[in-house]
Amino acid sequence: MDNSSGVAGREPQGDISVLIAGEAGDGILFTSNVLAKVLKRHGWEALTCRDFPSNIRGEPSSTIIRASRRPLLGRPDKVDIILAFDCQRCRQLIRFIRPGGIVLCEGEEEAPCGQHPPAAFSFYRFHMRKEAREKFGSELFKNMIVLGGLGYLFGLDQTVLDSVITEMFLKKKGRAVVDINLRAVALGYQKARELVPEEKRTSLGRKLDAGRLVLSGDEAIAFGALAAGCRFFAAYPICPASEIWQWLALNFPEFQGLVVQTEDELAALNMALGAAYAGARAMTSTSGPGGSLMMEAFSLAGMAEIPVVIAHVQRVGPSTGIPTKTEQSDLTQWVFGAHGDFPRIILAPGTLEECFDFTVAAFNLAEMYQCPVVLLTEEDMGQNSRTTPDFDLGRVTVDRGRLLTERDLAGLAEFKRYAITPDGISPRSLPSQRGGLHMVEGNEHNEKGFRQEDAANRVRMTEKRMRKLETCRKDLPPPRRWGEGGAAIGFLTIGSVLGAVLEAGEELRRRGHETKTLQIRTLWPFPGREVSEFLSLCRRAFVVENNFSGQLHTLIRSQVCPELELKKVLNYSAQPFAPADIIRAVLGDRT
Amino acid sequence: MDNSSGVAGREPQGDISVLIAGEAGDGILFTSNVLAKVLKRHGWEALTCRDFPSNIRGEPSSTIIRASRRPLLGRPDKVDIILAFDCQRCRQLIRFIRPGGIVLCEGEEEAPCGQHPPAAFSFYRFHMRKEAREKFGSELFKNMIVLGGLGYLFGLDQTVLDSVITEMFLKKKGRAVVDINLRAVALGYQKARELVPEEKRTSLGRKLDAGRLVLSGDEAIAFGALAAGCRFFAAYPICPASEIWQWLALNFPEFQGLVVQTEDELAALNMALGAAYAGARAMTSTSGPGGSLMMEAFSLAGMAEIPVVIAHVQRVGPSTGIPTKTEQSDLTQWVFGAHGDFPRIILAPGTLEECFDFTVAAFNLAEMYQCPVVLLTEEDMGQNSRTTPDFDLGRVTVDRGRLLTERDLAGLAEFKRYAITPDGISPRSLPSQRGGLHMVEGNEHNEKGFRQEDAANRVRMTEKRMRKLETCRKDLPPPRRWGEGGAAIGFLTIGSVLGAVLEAGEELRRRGHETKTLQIRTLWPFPGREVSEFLSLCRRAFVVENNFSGQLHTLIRSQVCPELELKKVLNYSAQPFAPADIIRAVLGDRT
Amino acid sequence: MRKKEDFQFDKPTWCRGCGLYGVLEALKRAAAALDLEPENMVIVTGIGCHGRLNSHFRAFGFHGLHGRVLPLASGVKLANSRLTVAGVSGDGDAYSIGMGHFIHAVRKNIGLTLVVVDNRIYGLTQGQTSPTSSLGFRSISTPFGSKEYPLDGLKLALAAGGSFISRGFSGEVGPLAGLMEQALSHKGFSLVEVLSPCVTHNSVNTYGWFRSRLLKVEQEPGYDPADIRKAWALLDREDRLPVGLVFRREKAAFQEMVLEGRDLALAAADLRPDRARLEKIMEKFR
Amino acid sequence: MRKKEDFQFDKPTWCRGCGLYGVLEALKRAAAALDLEPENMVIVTGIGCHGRLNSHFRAFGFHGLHGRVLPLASGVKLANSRLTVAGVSGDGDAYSIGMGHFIHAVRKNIGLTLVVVDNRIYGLTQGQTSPTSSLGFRSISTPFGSKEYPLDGLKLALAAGGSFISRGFSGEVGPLAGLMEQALSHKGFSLVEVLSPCVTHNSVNTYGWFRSRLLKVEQEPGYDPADIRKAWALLDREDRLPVGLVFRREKAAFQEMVLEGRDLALAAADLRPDRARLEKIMEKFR
Ligand SMILES: Cc1ncc(C[n+]2csc(CCOP(=O)(O)OP(=O)(O)O)c2C)c(N)n1
Ligand SMILES: Cc1ncc(C[n+]2csc(CCOP(=O)(O)OP(=O)(O)O)c2C)c(N)n1
Ligand code: SF4
Ligand code: SF4
Ligand SMILES: [Mg+2]
Ligand SMILES: [Mg+2]
Repeated sequence: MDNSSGVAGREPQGDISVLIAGEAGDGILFTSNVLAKVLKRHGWEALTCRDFPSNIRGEPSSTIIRASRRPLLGRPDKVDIILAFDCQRCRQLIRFIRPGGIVLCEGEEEAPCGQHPPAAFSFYRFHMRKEAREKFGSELFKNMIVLGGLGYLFGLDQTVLDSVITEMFLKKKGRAVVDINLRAVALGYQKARELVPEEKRTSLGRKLDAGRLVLSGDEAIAFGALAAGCRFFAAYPICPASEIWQWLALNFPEFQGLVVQTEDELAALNMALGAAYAGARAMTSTSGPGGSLMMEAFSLAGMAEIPVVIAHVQRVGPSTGIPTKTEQSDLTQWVFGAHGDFPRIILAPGTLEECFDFTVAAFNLAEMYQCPVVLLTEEDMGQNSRTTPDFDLGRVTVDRGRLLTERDLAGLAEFKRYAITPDGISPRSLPSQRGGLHMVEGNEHNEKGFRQEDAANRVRMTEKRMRKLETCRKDLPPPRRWGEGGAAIGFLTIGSVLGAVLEAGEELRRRGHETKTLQIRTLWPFPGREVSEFLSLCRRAFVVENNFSGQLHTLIRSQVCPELELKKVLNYSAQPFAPADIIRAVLGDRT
Repeated sequence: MDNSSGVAGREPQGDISVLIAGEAGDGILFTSNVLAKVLKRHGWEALTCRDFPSNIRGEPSSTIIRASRRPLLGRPDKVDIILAFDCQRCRQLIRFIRPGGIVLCEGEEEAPCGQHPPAAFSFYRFHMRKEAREKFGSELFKNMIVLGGLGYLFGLDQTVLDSVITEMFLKKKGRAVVDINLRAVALGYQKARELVPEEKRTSLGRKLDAGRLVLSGDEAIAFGALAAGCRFFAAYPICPASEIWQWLALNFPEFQGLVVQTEDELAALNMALGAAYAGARAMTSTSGPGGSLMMEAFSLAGMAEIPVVIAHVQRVGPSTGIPTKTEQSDLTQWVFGAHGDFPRIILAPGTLEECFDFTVAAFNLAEMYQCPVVLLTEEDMGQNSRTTPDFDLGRVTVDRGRLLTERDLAGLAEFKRYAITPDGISPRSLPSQRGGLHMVEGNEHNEKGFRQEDAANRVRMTEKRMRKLETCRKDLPPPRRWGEGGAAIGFLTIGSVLGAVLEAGEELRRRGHETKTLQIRTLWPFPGREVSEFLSLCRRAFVVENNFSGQLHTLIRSQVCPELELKKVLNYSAQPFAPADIIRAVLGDRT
Repeated sequence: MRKKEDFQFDKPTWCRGCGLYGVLEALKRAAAALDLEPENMVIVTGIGCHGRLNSHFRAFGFHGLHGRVLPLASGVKLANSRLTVAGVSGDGDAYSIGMGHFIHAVRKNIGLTLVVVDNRIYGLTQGQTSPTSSLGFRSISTPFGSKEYPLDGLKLALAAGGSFISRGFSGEVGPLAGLMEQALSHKGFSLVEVLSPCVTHNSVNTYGWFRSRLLKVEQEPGYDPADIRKAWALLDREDRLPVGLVFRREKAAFQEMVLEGRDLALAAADLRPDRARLEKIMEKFR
Repeated sequence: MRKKEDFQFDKPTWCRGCGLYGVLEALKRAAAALDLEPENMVIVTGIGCHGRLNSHFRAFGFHGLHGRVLPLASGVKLANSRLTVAGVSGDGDAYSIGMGHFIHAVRKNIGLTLVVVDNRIYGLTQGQTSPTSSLGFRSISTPFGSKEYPLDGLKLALAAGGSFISRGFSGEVGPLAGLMEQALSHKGFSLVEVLSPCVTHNSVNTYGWFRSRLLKVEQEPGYDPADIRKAWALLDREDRLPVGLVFRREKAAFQEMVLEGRDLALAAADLRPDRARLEKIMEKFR
């Protein structure tokens, strides 16, 4: 490792994390995003893991920021540093400190927060708020002081920290604002150094940072949409999907794209359908209740064969649930929900690269198979920041499927929008195209698009539409295998749970248990063959997912009926998995 | 058989059916309902089977009316009589005539409709429209002439026909209208007699008609709701569920019940939730797209633990599909749809008695388990008329579950609306009750109903809610077994498909194949034990359902993972099953 | 110059005498008068008897969902603002289940024409009371008489900031076609409500009933469709049903504002990935 | 006589200075002034910062879905019309996603009070543009300025046939409480829109901004809240924001009409099956 910054301190363990704890409104999100970027610039892999209340002010709010040498991480079980804005929060969370860790808390109390054996951790009073008020005239600067303090504790290169902050403020706020912020950072660094002896801190050296990014899943999807040629986005605000919108709202104009805020989710999906029908690559995004509201138009997209992309970032349900926290409890809704049988494609990225790649794929699949495509992620993936290798922009292609040109149309004896074909895909024309006139129908219709209700036509058209589900299989992301092919223990998982599963797998290997993992990346049409194959090579199999009822488990069973007993490893605590949860389940399993 | 009317004619075969074919607007529905009632009064089992377009005028429309000695029928494969309003329709449908049958058609053409070997059937020109115009001054009377004609062809007792018509018109329209209608009936009878020789007609004798009803599933559900004490109904019009509303709109006022027409389905379910929360037994009904629109509030009902009943009468999907025809393609939506994991109970009646009984049960279950209960039927059950034994009104009970009185509340140290209990059921109070103040929350909440988002509370509350799904099992309608326990062939089916399956079973037995049937009556929580048990006693098993993708099949597999291969017998033609469809599938199955 | 026959397609199956025949005829005449190309027109319909209209109008057609004509049509218009986009909806479709979209499309002034065929009944579903049915109206949904006050779509459009608000009568196809012609040429949102008898399910609001209540605004002395207070006062009369162009104002249309400066329709965008520009965007995540 | 403290429950967690504190305070004062029993009040809230209100108001509370305050509250009222039922909603909740229900509840004149806390922003979701935000408004959802014309809920209520239409300001709790008191006593549908700053996400529509634009209707010479044309003209002014009781009329309320002659609340019905009457009903199917 290239420890170029050469700061003294405890040897980095290859893994270090800090928990910042305060209240909603404390600006913790900003701090953690800066830190993640700085860590990335140091060449480390970073993960943020937020635990925010669905409230604007005054309720407990915290984030873990983790730096590691390996990518694809889970939520850490214990942290090395806790930095708390008040004693109450500190006491609540102090159980997360690892033995020997460092706790900094601003509170006014005399005694350290939490009962602990004297040597369990080092406790310090760190007055970020007070210093901010006193030295800079506003509590707003507390986050800079925190960043400075963490800069010291992580042994970070101050120039990197400074440059990230400069980039963030210079354009929007000017030099003077940058300077005062940098002074606050410096103060924090100094104050922390005064408190914590050098040998107690960790020193994260710098490695080469090349070809890497740090961003959230929502941003990766938004960027993917832009790259895929999406130019129409209609949505209604909802956590935790709004970041897709926010990113597009900022970046679309330059690409002549349009973001429309609709009155509700019903309008959002219908508007996207209208735009897609008219020929734009169109998308909407939503979560929880918004997804339920989209079911009707989802069914229309299937019947009318409109290529539309829906990004659904799952949150804790049912109903309003916990809007700001993570869960995977809308899997079966998107696979089996909405009335009637119609073709749909459901993709579930588990890494940031997949968020980007699958979004590009989604737009192609939607047009190639003329059906709705859903990108299903979860809050943990959507809102937390992670490092990733660069997205491979060279892989971005645009395939508009059987969309005809006016010349194609002129060459046809008769244009039938819903022509029955061996692969189920019909030719498509767009409004304004000469020779392309047609009806689009949500009622059962004939090949020309006109309503027709007799049994023979009904059977033919249903089969035509559903045939696409078979035809498309070759173009869908197959499940991805991780780990040793010969391992006796198999995990099946989905989405951002992948990180925790892979990390658990490594720990289990250290403890003598080889594991392998099958990451389901296309939920529908279900990759039954690959899953059966994988299961046939497992001796024990665990389905690991973030919900109560085992929705992935249900889905797998409905499609492959394995001989093996499929065990559930569930987490419905509104928190992402920590690897320890999975390790415990495997070691505790007595079969 | 008591052939008391003593009319001459062909010996009744124990089964006879007529197909009336015309256009939308021809009044075929009225005719078939009268005929069904008359057949019932003759002591026969009757079934109507409509095939209406989703249009007001001018498109093909037809109904089969079947009379039989046995109950629980399927759509007949062939009919004994066709009565057509025009040659075009006659030609289209003539393939349904059984060899030796009778075809009456009004058309003006010279030649008989349809090509057929001379002796295949007897063809006559029957001028109901012309006669109506000429003799009664209006085509409206054509249906009375048709009824008279069928009266002759079925060898019906004219006094019964006359009295049914009299009952229908006397109160609303007066004596004079009755008389002219009866004269039209008499004319039809006479005209048919002039055309068709007595020996060609069938003579349905009269049997005892006691303790029997004739009605549709929608009416049975509406009556069940009334009996169960439902006094609040909010809905938005939609085929084929509107008949529930129409019946309630007529019958509620006398019972101080209220029907509210809402602006859409979102409002309908939310309003029913409000009324249920306030203490009324409340219900909504819908179909197809309306169900999709209700998903959001369905999830709220689960989270907030509101007892509400939703009657969903399935129609052909996806999207607007074919609104007037039958399908069972919303099964998985109600079981797995809506965002988040929450407890729900889904009942699927297969007979009219079950429509009534399960509706009563639904209101009790909703209050006992404080969750949404769905009554899932399909157009075939909802709109077609069938005969049934009387509903057992003595079985109607009202159980309001853990609803507290003010006295109960006064006795409590502290009232917790969402108290965590071993069975998951919490005490409930109503607005206006002293001591019952509480918050109802769609966000995750604590026992008092206040929003709370920490992991420990989340886990406890989720488990509490979901526990109800286990607790309720003992009160749910178990699957019902039909046929020989030892039979090698097992059918699994649902809803009104039951009739066709049982009838197919009888025919198969005649051909030497014993069968048995498991009718799934509670879709969720799924009766896994009973299904496994049944399957373990089958050598071959067929899941028979009215949809493309095999939704019941999917559900069964997801819950029981049988060793036996479950075969699909599907019908997605927008028509109910004819027993022949099932027989063909079984005989064609080569395993 | 196109003829109205250029827009005819197949024979409708509405009940004989239904007001919808008049609506279809008027729309064809208006399209012909404006010499529109069928290929540049999109007609979006809702679910109801009115929803059959675009099966018989030769243009691009989209028969969508009940109540969602406006968001669907807005998506079409925004993706390709060169198209002439009209929605055909019903009193149930636009004013009951679609009310939220109605107010917001009017407010945003999205450049669509919405024809609301108001027969004061749910025709297709066999005749239930609608939000425009009068208090006391009896139907299969309200057999003992409706207890709801009817609404006035024009008033609501006025209150929502509408820029083109008109009403016609399907019994007078000429004037109706004239309104539609103006509406289709309007840049912002244009409402053409059509009083249109349902001869099968509504025996109250017949041709005669409507005719006897019509108040032709162009015959009102001094009526000025630019005067919003006059328009309000006119609509507030309870005795009569104003028909004609009730209100009109100039107001930037949504698509003009949001698509300003774009030279291509969104739908015509070049989708080939521009690697260099994307690389630049990716820099933001470093 | 109850005191406002009788309706207080726990401490709210809104941002310091948020207008919602004023709304809560006014509602408590109004309830106390009317001497309502907490047990006979139901407060239904939508999703948004406003949705936290009933966690802090001692009465029955139902925190439902985003945009569905009115159907939920209507169900409560109709099931037990003896209850005083109030909805507390937001500009997004009532006027965006809930617009359809808003128009229809006003039209039907269902006996509820709806308090719309209008902060011209989506507060809870971190500050997106709302349907009342002005043209050009910048927020995370419209970083380059909104291209939508804002709507006026009072105008819409007037057009929908509203019978009690008022507006208050959360910076003036006394008058607001007065309006709420009248609204809660009104038999039909009553609207109390509250101009209410969001101090965290909306830096445009501050207390000062609102205050400088208020126009107090009771101080307008000759203003008559029974005159609908005056009300319309007042609301049509673009320079000022009228506050006070803008319009009121007597009009039978929905619950009065549909529940006429019933002596028991639906919720209090005797549910024991009356076998004899049911047998009689069953005869219809013979
Ligand atoms: C979501 C949804 N709810 C209900 C229906 C059933 N439905 C079909 S048409 C219609 C109303 C038709 O009334 P209107 O819009 O006035 O059209 P009209 O038939 O009178 O032209 C309804 C309720 C539906 N198709 N979709
Ligand atoms: C169906 C649905 N869509 C979106 C959301 C997300 N959401 C929560 S609050 C809110 C808007 C809040 O704005 P407003 O109603 O003005 O309330 P405020 O927070 O300003 O009081 C939204 C869009 C949701 N909860 N449900
Ligand atoms: S039912 Fe009414 S609206 Fe529908 S086609 Fe017939 S007359 Fe027209
Ligand atoms: S975000 Fe705005 S509306 Fe919400 S509590 Fe804070 S100030 Fe009030
Ligand atoms: Mg209508
Ligand atoms: Mg707001």
